[in-house]
Amino acid sequence: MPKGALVVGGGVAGVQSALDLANAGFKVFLVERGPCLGGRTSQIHKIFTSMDCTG
Amino acid sequence: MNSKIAKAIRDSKAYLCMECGKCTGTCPVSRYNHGYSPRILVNKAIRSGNHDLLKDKNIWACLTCKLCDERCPAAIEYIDLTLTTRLEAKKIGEGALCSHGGAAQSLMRIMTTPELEQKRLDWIDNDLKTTQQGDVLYFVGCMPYFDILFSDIKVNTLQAARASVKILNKLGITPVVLPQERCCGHDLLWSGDMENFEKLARHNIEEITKSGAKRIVFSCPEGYRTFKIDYPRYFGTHFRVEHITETIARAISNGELKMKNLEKVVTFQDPCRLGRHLRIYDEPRKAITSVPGLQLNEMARSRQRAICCGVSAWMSCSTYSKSIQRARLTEAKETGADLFVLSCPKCEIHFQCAMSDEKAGNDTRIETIQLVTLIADALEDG
Amino acid sequence: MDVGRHPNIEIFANSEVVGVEGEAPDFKVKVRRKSTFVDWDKCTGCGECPTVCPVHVNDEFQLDLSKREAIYRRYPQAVPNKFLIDKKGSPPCRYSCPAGVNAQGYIALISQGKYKEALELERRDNPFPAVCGRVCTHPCESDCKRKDVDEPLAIAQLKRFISDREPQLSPANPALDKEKVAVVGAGPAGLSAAYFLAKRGYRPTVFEATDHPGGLLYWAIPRFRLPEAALMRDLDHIKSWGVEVRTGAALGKDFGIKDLFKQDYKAIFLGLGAAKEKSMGIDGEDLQGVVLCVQFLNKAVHDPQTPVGKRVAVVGGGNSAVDAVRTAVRLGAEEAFIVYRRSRQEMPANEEEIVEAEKEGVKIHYLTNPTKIFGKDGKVTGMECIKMKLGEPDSSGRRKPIPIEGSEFTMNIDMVIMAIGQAADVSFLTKEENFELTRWGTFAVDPDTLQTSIPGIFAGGDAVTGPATVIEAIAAGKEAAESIDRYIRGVDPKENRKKKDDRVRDEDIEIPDDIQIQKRTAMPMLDPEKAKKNFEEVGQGFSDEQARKESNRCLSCAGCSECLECVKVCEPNAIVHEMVDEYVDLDVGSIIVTTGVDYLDPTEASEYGYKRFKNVYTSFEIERIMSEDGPTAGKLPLGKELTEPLSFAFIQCVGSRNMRHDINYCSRICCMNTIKDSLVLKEHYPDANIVVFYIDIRAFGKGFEEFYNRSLEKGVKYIKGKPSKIIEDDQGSLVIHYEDEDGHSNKMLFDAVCLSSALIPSKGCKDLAEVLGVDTDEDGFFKNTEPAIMPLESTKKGILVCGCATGPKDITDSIAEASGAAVKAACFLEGHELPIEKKEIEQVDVSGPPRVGVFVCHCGPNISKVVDVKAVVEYAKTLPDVVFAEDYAFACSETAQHQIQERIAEYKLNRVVVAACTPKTHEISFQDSLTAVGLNPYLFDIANIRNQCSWVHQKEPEKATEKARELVRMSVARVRKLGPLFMKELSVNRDVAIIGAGITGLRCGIDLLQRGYKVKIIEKKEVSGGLVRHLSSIYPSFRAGKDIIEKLIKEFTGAGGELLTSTELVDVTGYVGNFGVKVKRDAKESEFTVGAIVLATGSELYDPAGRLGRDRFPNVITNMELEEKILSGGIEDVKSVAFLQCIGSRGDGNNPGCSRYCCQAAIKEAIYLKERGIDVAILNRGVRVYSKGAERMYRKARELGVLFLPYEGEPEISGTDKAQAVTVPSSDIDADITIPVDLVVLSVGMVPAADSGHLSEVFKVPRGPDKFFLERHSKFGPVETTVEGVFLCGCCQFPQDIGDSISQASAVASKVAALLSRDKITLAPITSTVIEEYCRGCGRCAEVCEFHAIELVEKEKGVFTAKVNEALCKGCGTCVAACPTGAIDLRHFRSEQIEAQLEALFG
Amino acid sequence: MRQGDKKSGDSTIMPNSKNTVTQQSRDKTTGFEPKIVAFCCNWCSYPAADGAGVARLQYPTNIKIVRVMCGGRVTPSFVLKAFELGADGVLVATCHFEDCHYMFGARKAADVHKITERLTAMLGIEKERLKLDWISSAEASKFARVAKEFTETIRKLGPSAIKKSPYATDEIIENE
Repeated sequence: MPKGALVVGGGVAGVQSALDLANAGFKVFLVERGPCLGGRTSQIHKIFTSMDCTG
Repeated sequence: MNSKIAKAIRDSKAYLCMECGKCTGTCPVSRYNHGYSPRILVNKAIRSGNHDLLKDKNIWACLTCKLCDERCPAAIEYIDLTLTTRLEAKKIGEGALCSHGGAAQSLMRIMTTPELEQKRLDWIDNDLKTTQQGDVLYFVGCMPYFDILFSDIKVNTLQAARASVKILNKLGITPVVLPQERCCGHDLLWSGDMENFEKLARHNIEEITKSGAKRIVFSCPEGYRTFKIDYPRYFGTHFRVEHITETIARAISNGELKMKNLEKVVTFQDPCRLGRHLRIYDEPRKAITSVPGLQLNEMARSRQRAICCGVSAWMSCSTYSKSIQRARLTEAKETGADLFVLSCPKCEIHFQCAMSDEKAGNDTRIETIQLVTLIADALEDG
Repeated sequence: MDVGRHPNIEIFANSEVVGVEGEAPDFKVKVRRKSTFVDWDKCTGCGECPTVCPVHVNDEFQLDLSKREAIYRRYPQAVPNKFLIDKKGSPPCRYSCPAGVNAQGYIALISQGKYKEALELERRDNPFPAVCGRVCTHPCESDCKRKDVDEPLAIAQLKRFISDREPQLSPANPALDKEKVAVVGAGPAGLSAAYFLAKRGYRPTVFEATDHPGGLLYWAIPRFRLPEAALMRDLDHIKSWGVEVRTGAALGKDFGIKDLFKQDYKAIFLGLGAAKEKSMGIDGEDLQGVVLCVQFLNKAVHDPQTPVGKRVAVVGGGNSAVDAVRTAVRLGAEEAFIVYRRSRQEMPANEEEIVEAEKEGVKIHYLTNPTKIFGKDGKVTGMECIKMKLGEPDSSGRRKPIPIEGSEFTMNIDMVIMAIGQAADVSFLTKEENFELTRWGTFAVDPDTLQTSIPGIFAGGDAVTGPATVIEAIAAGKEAAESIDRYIRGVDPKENRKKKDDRVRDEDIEIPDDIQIQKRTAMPMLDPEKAKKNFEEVGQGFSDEQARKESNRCLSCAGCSECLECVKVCEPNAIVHEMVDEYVDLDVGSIIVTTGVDYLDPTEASEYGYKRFKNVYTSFEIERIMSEDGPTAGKLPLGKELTEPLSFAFIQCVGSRNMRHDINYCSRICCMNTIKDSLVLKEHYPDANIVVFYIDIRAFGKGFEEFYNRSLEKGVKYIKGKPSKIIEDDQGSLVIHYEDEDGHSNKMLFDAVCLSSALIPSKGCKDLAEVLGVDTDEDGFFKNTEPAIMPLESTKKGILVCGCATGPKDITDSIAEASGAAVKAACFLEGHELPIEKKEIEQVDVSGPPRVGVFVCHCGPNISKVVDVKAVVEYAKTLPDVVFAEDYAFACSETAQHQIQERIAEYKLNRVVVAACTPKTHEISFQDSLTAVGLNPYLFDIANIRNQCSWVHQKEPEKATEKARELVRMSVARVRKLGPLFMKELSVNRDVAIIGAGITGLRCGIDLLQRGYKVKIIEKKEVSGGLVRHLSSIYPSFRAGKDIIEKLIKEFTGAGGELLTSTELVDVTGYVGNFGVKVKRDAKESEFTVGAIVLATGSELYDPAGRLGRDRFPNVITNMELEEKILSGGIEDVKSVAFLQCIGSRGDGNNPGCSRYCCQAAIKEAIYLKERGIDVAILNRGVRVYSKGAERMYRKARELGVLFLPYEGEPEISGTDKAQAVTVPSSDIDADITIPVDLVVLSVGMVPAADSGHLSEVFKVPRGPDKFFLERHSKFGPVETTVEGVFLCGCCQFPQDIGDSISQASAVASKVAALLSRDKITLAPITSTVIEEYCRGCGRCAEVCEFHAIELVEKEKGVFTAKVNEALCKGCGTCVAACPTGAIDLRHFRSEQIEAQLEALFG
Repeated sequence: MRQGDKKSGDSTIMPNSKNTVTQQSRDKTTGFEPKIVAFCCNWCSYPAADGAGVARLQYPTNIKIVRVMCGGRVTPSFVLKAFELGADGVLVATCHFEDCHYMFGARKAADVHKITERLTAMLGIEKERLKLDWISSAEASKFARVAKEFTETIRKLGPSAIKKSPYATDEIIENE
């Protein structure tokens, strides 16, 4: 099994680095303490300056 | 053989076709669209007249500009055959690629609705006098809608309408303008939609009779041809109809219109429907030449040899239409005219569209004006 | 969040890293996957389980402001979209019950009115609900957490309630096929053992010496406490499980142990109980009238006329004593009393039984012990007793009674009942078998397995423990059954035997602050006067409402009560309550830490009354409250109607920049967050007056200053000054005390206040750091090697840190850092790319008329509960070209997808319609299963009959079904017009061109070289290094700019990078993967192709020419010139320096934004000058130091005595030939301040580079209103541009400091690596396409296309045709709307396809 | 917010919602059920409609959604086609200007919409029958509200005048 990368933390930063590594063709293990991904950002309703949603 | 097609072949005398190919030679579309040949279509009609004719995409490419009929040694009524073929093809679900997503066709089909409360009279400025009852009716046509649909290429066809009413008022006529006038149905007929054409006709006939009008004046040649030929042919109702240029010509001959001096060189585009369909060539010219100082330089190909403005019935607008338009505009420019006089809203829209492309060179750009507007502006006030 | 579907990413939710060994690039990581109690492979996220879950707990997602069920999904769009249960351990009631009866479970079910299920659950652990409901000593109640609130729950009485209410037997179907087991003694222990053996399929036979089963329950406990009918209900239930009871069969008398084994009973359980009664051994015990308690009760139970004395004394304090005395009263004793040698607390009897007895007139003599009994002619007449006092507690923990000398007294009585306990008497067995006995004469057994000294023989109940409670006996029976089962199966009796989960920790038990006091519901009892006349049952039991009311008092201590209702309702039966944690070992090349932040709980800042006052919130709570899907759906829970406009205050820096909380940093995002919240509040409450109390408004990012101005325009007031305290006045509004701008102490009234609390390292950061072996910095965040130069590397090679783990930052910066970390992590994974398997699949022939298959989904109940799915399937069959239709429970499940694939082959389908959920969730998975069988994935459409039909029309099932039919009709109409589409592939050139050789360009180049890509840097200047080259030092390491640049250049060229200096960019052609770049170097043009382009052109500094005496005074210099002066050592003769901040930024000059770097740079320079004895004053409009370590540097500057003077307006510099003084209107005191200076430094802002306009044309990359390059999306695409394949980083995007630029450089490297890693770029086929014949070449489509994807090609002279570059086309379709002739159309969304849907809908 | 009825059969607490038809759905006066088409853009208003589903926000069944990639794709011909075929109301729902996935799609939709509005007004179609609205993917509640209000507006307006014309279309015999 080829070696992968470990990402600890499934917030917006964790998801982004996992995606970048996966798109570069590597195996990624994404470990998140909570029941799902999103971290703090999923609890945020509007984001400053662009005020769009975090969907 | 489809019975309708068989009858059309007989009526249009298509069986006389000698396959000389003169029609294909003169056809403005074939000149650019080498896949389109009226002769082959006539052969197909004569030989089989069944499915593969109706399914042939080319039947929708014809501009029905009647140039082929004009030149056909066997005097075949080719465009009547085309009309019937399209009517039959529509029944089995065939159709043309309508331009503008079929918005125009949708507009016209919506107008078949009985209780329709259109708000289409806003263009009548207060210095124009119109009425709801009277014996002379001015048929506006779809110009109010066209001006909205084509607002992006700065088209103002309604100017012709205002000019027409101004001229009629000048002649002491207060024309009836129907508030709930429907589209004459020309485009739906020529795209094979008999069902909706009939509905529009019925509504118009009912409205016009209700208004008590005896004589109908048109500024749009397509409406004029439809009322003059198609309504009587299919619905048997006869109104006295005339084109505004005929009214003007008559008024000039009995001295009712005085014109101001206008130092301009112009050339004239004969609309296919006015010219070849209805043989009206001289009246517009009479009107133009009646304006002092106006010099009319005829294009090489004018009167019955005039070339169509490239699209008919909002169908099959293509690269070939563009080439036809570019050629025609260049030809108009070459006459040295500073004004290109048109006498049909469709011509104005198609030519304006061709000229609005940023790639269109200046050799194809010329200022256009509707004939009636030219005359109305030239009228001596008072 | 498409990370959920990415094949290369394996998600471990609900898990944590517990061990890391090894060094980069091979780490061994151990991950603990906490059990979710739901099998996520089966769970489809249908959401049916929470609807039946009776337990409500605090919802952390809503910050405990609202409740959620015990089984939950964090939020509807969660990825992975699965349900789970948090279990906090065993609730106190269950933990303290010897038999582990799940009290919280059945109480929760009672609260839902599900009595039958409650009884079933109870019987899972205790076959005697009727008995225990009445006589159990209920240790659970004494441990019930509700006792800390008001009173414990009536758990036993609730148990009795369900057993009374559900009289009928639950029909057990005993398929007993296993070995025979003998049980001796039909007491609670024996019967319980038999019951649990029968449930396991064994064939138990119970041998009872007496002629009725039940043991003491039948023979000793009086009927007024335990009516026979109730006992019989439990016994009949046990028998219904196939337990055979033989009465009148006494062990040792009628049969022996050996006989049992001979009759091939494989194991024996001895539940002999402890019937032998003890006597006191005092004189006169043998007189007539002295009886033993059990014998007395036994007789009374059967004969209500049993003779009893007039004055009866009962000796003893246990339940039997109280039973005996109350029986005596009922038998007619005029006076009956208890003699007990200890005091009331030590009495083992149930408290409520003692109270009942006293109500029935029984008196109790405490601390009294009989010494002698007198009699006359053989009958009892009196008894001498002695007073006792209590000494130290004896071995049983109860205080030892000591007689008081000389306190004897006599009482005349005519009957004595001895109730001083029983003892086990198993002597008769020891002759036959050598049982090992304890010193109390009971069986010696292994405490865990209850195995006696003889293999195959087990014992439990009073015979082992001596006289104990009923529940302990039942528990023993249960354990024994488990051991017997293991013994017979030959399994090791002790190995992973399910022990009780450990007790819920007290702090985990949620007691709401506003809980109402609600005393325990009293069970109706017979009136004592009437009760003592007969043996009718005293307690009447609860009514339905009483039971429901009482059950609602339960605090659900453990959260999930394992009531198993969810199991019943889960169709794919994914819920596994017995699931345990799992450990997984992974070997990884590198680790990225992105653990994020938590919010400081501002309760410590007690002066603001958080939690004390109702309307004081933290900024994160406001975030949740103001959101539509928040606890209060976007409305402030003020608890009072707003008569006049809302008044709302924000207090900034609560905890941040505060030594007392040792938070020595700025939390960086609260200012912007407050500004955003003020705008959101204005939206919800347009006329609200909002005040923000701040120290410095730090709006330093791109577009932040304009955002701040927007808030000012909306009328939000900003007061500089931090409030001292908040008090709540009597109407409940909050009074804020603060010092206003002109120095007076002032107070203002508000309806609500929001505290912008600091961001602190997330919990568990410390131990994770230990596990990983990396250091954390003084603030507790993960330490990076060098904040400015190497922000992403931790202190250990191979471990990267990014996002808020290294310090608070906003989403844009976190994402940029995340991408940067990804590329650095990738360097450790060289050679470990995953192979992309390619297998050829034979394509289905899709020519010919359409053959449509329609598959309608139930989605469990989600669709079928409202829409009549069968009717929709039948209707689908009638639609034109539909050749097959069928429905599935879960169309997205593996099984269903296989069936669909088979149907495609079977019916030769060439079009598929699935009527189910939203295409957003499963469109891709369905398309993949189509591709797998060779059917083009674009001949497919989803009719959204769940999210847009069944879920939103639940009250109108018929109309919803009608709508579902219409939606299917529309989909079929569309799918018939769809044509096959094919992925286009573009070859990729793997070189990269970087424009600009500043520190950003170099860093990005190095990262890309390390990832194995060839890099060319194009720099127009002769010398590379940009602005950084001229910096004397870079904080916080204070290394000179030049050395850093030189090092980077060496590293770049060393790794094979090409640095083309004084090269000018001429033109760029082509598209992603194939850019043609034309450059000119000293008049020689050359061209090369690259796959991607990176813009790192940096920015220029504002030139304050002609302003502030620049032209008049030589000693008015810019901060750049100061750096050069410091490098060349030209500052000797300077005594005092004044810095002027924000020159050419924040509206000054034409740069609206804040230039972000100048405050920190000025402070660094100020420290440098101050340390050389030069006085420094910094005239500022708010100090905006935000990055890591900057706040500490700011504090150091103040310590050294640097002056920070706020100013407004235009400062005025005066002097003769040299600038000698700076006068500036000060905003604090309304006079002007003049400072003598002999050097003035203007901190100039960053402005867009002059040639950025030209570059914007060349690359067609748009520029924002501030003329800097515009990124694709501020949050989710900060380093990309709208032009595919062109990236940007550094100051050319917006002014930023070196640390941010470096992170962005690495982020770009990561994006480029991701783009170029694949040898082919696949293009989404949904793009526009032109029918050349109909194109008039009018150019309107090209004009309208934002992505420059269409250009006009001159086919012949003057004849133009539009041509779509499918690499750039994003598939929006606006060109189709602009085309007059219909020549251009958007694949998959063609006009005819949309019109077909309209005709289907209305036609 | 969850009114899901009881799944387990035997409890008598909640009647099974299948057989209770609320009064709100059948309009008391004319029993007229408007037919409305909504053009929703794939990135903003379509997910908002999905969000309304996830949050179980109820709205009338009269709205049927046609998915387009971008609001700018909706041309006057689509709207006219819908009215021609008998639609009583047409809703075009695009993104807010700053949310648009294609940067400027929403602005183009607004420009094209002006032309459509003038055409339908001239045709005599009541102005309220055609609505352009801006709904971001997070505004599920706004989508449900707009759906409800728009349906009510159309219900009050009554059926669209544009219906098949009464003239029978028997065979037309040409007379010369």
